[in-house]
Amino acid sequence: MLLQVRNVTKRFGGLTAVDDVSFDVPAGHIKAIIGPNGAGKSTLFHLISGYHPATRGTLTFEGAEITHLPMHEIARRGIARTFQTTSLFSHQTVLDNATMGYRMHAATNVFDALLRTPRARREETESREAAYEALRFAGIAPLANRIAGSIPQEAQKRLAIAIAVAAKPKLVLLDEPVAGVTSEETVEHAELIRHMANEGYTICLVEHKMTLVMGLADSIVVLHHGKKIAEGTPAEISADPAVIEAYLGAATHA
Amino acid sequence: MLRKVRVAVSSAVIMAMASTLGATAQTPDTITIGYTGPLSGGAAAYGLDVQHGLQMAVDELNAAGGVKVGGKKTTFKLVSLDDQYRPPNAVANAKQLSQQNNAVIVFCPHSGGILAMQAMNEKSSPKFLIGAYSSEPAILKQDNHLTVMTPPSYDAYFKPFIGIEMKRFGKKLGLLATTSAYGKAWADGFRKAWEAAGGTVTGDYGVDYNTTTDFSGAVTKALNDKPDVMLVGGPSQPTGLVIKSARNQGYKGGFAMMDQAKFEQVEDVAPIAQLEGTVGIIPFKDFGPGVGQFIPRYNAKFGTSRQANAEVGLNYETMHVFAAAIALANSTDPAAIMAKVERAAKSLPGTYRIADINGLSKTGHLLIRSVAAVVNKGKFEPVPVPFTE
Amino acid sequence: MRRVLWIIAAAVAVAIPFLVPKTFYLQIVAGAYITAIAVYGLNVILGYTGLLNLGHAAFFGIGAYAVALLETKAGWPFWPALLAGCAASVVLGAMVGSVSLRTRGNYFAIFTAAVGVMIAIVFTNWQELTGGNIGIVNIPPPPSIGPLAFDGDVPKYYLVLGALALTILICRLVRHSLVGRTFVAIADNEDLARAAGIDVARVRLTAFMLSTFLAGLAGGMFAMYNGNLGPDQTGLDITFEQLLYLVIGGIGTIAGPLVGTLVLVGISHELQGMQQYRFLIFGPLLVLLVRFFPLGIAGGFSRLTARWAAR
Amino acid sequence: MLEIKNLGVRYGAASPALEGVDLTVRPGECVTLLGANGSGKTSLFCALSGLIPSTGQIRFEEREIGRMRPAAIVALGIAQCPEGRQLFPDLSVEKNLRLGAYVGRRDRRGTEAALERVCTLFPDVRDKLRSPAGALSGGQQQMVAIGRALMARPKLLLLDEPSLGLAPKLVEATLDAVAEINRAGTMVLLAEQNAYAALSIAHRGYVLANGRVVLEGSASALQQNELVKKAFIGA
Amino acid sequence: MHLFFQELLNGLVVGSLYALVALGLALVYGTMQIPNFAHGHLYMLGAYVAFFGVTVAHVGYWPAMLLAIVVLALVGVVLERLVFRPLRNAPEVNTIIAAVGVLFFLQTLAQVWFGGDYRVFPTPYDKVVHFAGLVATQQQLIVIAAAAVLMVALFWFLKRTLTGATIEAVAQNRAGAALVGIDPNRVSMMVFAISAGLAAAAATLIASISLISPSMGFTVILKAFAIIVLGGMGSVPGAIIGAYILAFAESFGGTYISSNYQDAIAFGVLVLILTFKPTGLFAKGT
Repeated sequence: MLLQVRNVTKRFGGLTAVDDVSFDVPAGHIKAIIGPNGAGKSTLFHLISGYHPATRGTLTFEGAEITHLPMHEIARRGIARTFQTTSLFSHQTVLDNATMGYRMHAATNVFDALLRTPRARREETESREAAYEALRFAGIAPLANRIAGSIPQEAQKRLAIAIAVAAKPKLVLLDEPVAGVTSEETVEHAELIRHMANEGYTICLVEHKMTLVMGLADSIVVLHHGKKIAEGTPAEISADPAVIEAYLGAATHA
Repeated sequence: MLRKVRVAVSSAVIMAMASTLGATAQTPDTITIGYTGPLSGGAAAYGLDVQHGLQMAVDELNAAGGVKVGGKKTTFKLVSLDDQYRPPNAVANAKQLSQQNNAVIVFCPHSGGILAMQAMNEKSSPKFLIGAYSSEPAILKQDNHLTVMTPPSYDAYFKPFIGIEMKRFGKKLGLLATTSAYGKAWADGFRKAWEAAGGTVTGDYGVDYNTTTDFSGAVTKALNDKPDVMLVGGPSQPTGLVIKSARNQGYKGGFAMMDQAKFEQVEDVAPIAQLEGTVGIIPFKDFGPGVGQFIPRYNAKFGTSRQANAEVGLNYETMHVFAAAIALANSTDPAAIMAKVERAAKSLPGTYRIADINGLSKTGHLLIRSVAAVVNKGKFEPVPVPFTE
Repeated sequence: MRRVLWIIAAAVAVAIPFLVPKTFYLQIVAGAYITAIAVYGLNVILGYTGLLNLGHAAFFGIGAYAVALLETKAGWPFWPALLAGCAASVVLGAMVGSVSLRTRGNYFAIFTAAVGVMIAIVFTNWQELTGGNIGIVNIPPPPSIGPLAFDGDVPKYYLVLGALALTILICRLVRHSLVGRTFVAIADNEDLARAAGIDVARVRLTAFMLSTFLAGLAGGMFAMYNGNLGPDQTGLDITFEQLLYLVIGGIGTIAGPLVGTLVLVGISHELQGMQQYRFLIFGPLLVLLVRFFPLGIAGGFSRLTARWAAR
Repeated sequence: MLEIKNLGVRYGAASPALEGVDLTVRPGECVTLLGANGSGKTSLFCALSGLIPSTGQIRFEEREIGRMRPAAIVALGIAQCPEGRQLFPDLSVEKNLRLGAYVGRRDRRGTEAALERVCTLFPDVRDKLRSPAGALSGGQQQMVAIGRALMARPKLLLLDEPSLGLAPKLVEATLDAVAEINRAGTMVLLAEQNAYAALSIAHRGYVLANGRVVLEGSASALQQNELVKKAFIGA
Repeated sequence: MHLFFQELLNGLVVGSLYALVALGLALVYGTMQIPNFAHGHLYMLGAYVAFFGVTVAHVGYWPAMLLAIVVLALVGVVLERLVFRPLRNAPEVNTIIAAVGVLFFLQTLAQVWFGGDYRVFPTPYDKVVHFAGLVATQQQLIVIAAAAVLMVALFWFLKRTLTGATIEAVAQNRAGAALVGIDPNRVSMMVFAISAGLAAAAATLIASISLISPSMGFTVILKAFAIIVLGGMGSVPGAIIGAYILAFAESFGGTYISSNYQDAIAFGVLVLILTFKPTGLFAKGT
């Protein structure tokens, strides 16, 4: 099992955003986490990636506990993530963005930079190649020299994925990868995510667009008010009465 | 491409700066007197006083037709540069004044700048005379033969001050001077002299007069040890506040006041009644023979909004000494002028004698007779201060 | 093309002692170079990582006092003293940085301002060591290396120019390296940098130490060049002045610190008679710049030239 | 009556958040706005309240309000209970409510009456008047937020996802309260994810997707619509 | 023991001054997150306005204070409108840089207009009062009392009036405030007016026991920052408590430790606090 989430709880003041959630993500899997707004999906991602510390529970990645590690350490273990509102180094070039994704694999320090050591030169080349590879993977290599903040919204979303891919992670957390994207583009994005899975990345995604989720996910976890209310294949989930009620409300007329 | 513009800009600036070089060539019939001092920033008032004194002397000399050098009537020109009280700026200014304006003498009214200028003047050329307005003894110890220091060394005051205060009020001294370098040096010297005269010191309660808002705290602490005499001093007005605060808190003893504080300004804050028993340098109007005529001339030129004081007067006097020395030397060579300063000082006409001068010490100190005063029954009584060296 | 223009600028700088017969002018330019080195240091922390270190001048002071004291009191020659001065500044930078970098934004600025003022108070009050307000005078020049003597305005000018060139080289190399790109990336988006496995605290500390290194270098050169030193070079107002040069020259650019310093020192010198009044212009200018022209001269020109190039 | 024609909103260079939106709320109506996250509901509300600039026409009671400042729009009678509540957490509940009546502050008696009405509508709020708003539970804060909007005595009430983060029982209670407010004569524009619950109290509804209106109709028609079903549960 | 109480009284005077200056800084920071480095210079300007009110216009002490408050309130409004409002959405650092620009300008303006001399502010309340073995001048007692009155008045305004509540509303949630019909820009101007007015009042009060000079702002501003960090950036009661704590620390530190490093105490306290609590004391959790 690549990632194990066990009894994870997060409280902010009086509010319990994530309440005793457990699930597993096997290697090579696409796992979707769905639920209405405010259900705690993004918070769950924040816990896995170390952005927030969990109040209770444990997170295990490749058999090692990562619950209390700082965010950058978790990333170094092989968990990459994107953010809900597309988060980029928006004043840097697209290429530099992707380079930063690979940055943790390079050990270059100030002295290497000043003395132009062989290591600095080698890593410079490596980073550049890794970055280009990630950009090609995401289909935005032609934009490499543009400033990230100035490229189209859809390309920015691809760049966010490219940064994650450049980190050469084992697990990628995608937080609403297609929010605010038109339906045609959504289809293309679904292909990109599928491509990632085919390349061997394990994926965990939070998404609202059901068409995308149902088409992609191997299995789905449904959160509601911070609690896991269902888990299963897309077919199982769409037939689950608890899920339908959570989404459509108590007055189910349909 | 973008670098091109950047570089173009920087080189344009360099060129612009370079082009100013040739702009001012010296006209042979004027002698430039340089001045670098604080003309902006917190000490600007002080710097302007010095400048006014020099300007007044220069204008008077020119009005009288200047001096004769090499058989030719020569006038003076004062060029002032701001150094914001910073020694490195003073050195840069001195270099500029000497190299660009061909200044023969450069005046500077702060010890840091003077010491730095002395070091620089040893090495660079052309050489110039330094008109040092500071009572820092270290200036005289540099063995620099082109420095003329004007104000009396502060240690000259120790003996007369201690004599008066110890006799009148008692042997216990509290130190409440400002914590500037000058203030600390003063307090240290005074403490040693006091102890040598058989007194005791209750403690050091010094605070920074420039940044302290309310002196009550420091005064309370000092008074708690019941001193008979307190050493106070720093800028005049804060010194007044310290005295006033001590009197308000019931202090009946005496004050020895550092020479940085001037009675006429201290009086703006602390009325004469509160100054009873205070010894300090005499108010400017009683300085010496020339003051009586000087003050009306000064007021006519610069107005009455700023009173003439020791800074104005002594720099005025020093400038006249230098002018006379130039005439005697019949040259603008700094060493030649320096050789005549002593004679010039001794023969200075009474109208220019703000304070009495008795010549020049070997170390370059003008032997100006400073006069102290003690407030006795609401009146300033002169106290003679011996010449130092 | 760019390289050619830098070479031209360097050639002009090298030629200045031959173009100008009087050394006071060299002193002004060299003074500007020294300030520019410190401003480059400020640029590393503010321009690259977006943190305003208001105690910057205090680190300049650490470097300067270390050199001055080691030379005058311990009898060290200049070169080891300079190395020690830079090291002292970096070590103190590491100490202050490891604590202050836990704060952000305004807190960081206020924290560093307080540290800076405290250091300046120590310089002023520890008279036995620092000479108080008078400071330290008669700091000896660097010893000769073979026939090369450094006791004179022209050789000293070249030393300072060398230090400036080294500084610009350091900034260029670092800025374009992976390290420098990480600095700006963190300033741009801290959370994403963390998510990419970057140890943000460590990288920030690196930038802070590099910044204080340059401040220390500038301080050491200052002590050497002027031969005297006082606490008034280390106060908050000096940091403010350096900030002014940086903002006008262009925050975050390679040419900005030099251009801003030269332009303002040049203007200040040309306006000698207006010394008192110049901040009546510079103050509002600063406000207008951050509002309308936050990239300063260098940034503004690079934007303009980019527009020309796009045509 | 609120009439929106060809409304557009754009943040920077990105693709528009809203484009060509037409929408009306007639007197006495409760209209619901459905759509997934990021479909443009909140942008629409912000544009209506004047918090963000927009293109096109927004007319309220025959007046163009598209360029007005937020304060002027509130004064005209459009109050919003925004997403995320936007309460003043350290101020007491009472002060939060009284600030809701800021535009009508000269009418003291009206303010007192409005306060009384809010307390009657939400009895829980009356017990908490002295507590800081931030110390209340999510449901109670939602009540305060709606109450604060009502304090302005609006003619049109904008509610942006009032059920967000509330327990199912509270969702029902909240929507019941909205229905009651609407029955008392206030026009309501309600954004909801909880589609069926919202449609059960609304007269009409619009469905937004990617910043455009993709569907509109009566509440009952929308309840039966397959597209709505699909959009929300992907079935 | 007498020493202790006398120093307590002295600390109270200085604390009252610090409190009034820090309050204005805290109010502006709390409402708009602007660290106004020029605040000390507004205080300095206020002292000069009052000084000229008394010595040139001969309007008397209290009217001069009122004049200073009004003039500085206007200056505050102008600053908000011309300098700080346009930078609302700019990076925090830009706001500091702009404040430094204002500081440069005001400092130079004062020097050029008023000269660098110390000015002595005439006070009508120069008598010495003795009670319980303690000594104070009337003016010192007035500083303590007037500061207390002003603080109570400000508290009453913030807590008991609807207009005051709008300030807290804007501080806590600017968007929420706009949604209830409050104009946040007008509130910002009002806050700057109050902040500068308080500084002017503080300056007039203290000027008559101290001296006036163009550099008086510089010495007080960093202490004021130390105070508001101590009190939790932007908290009004925190600023008041912080001011008295710092004043007593200085007063007793100067008395029982060393007066030479008295000025360093404030900054030492500030550095210590931020070392152990990087977001300041009493900071709200995020």
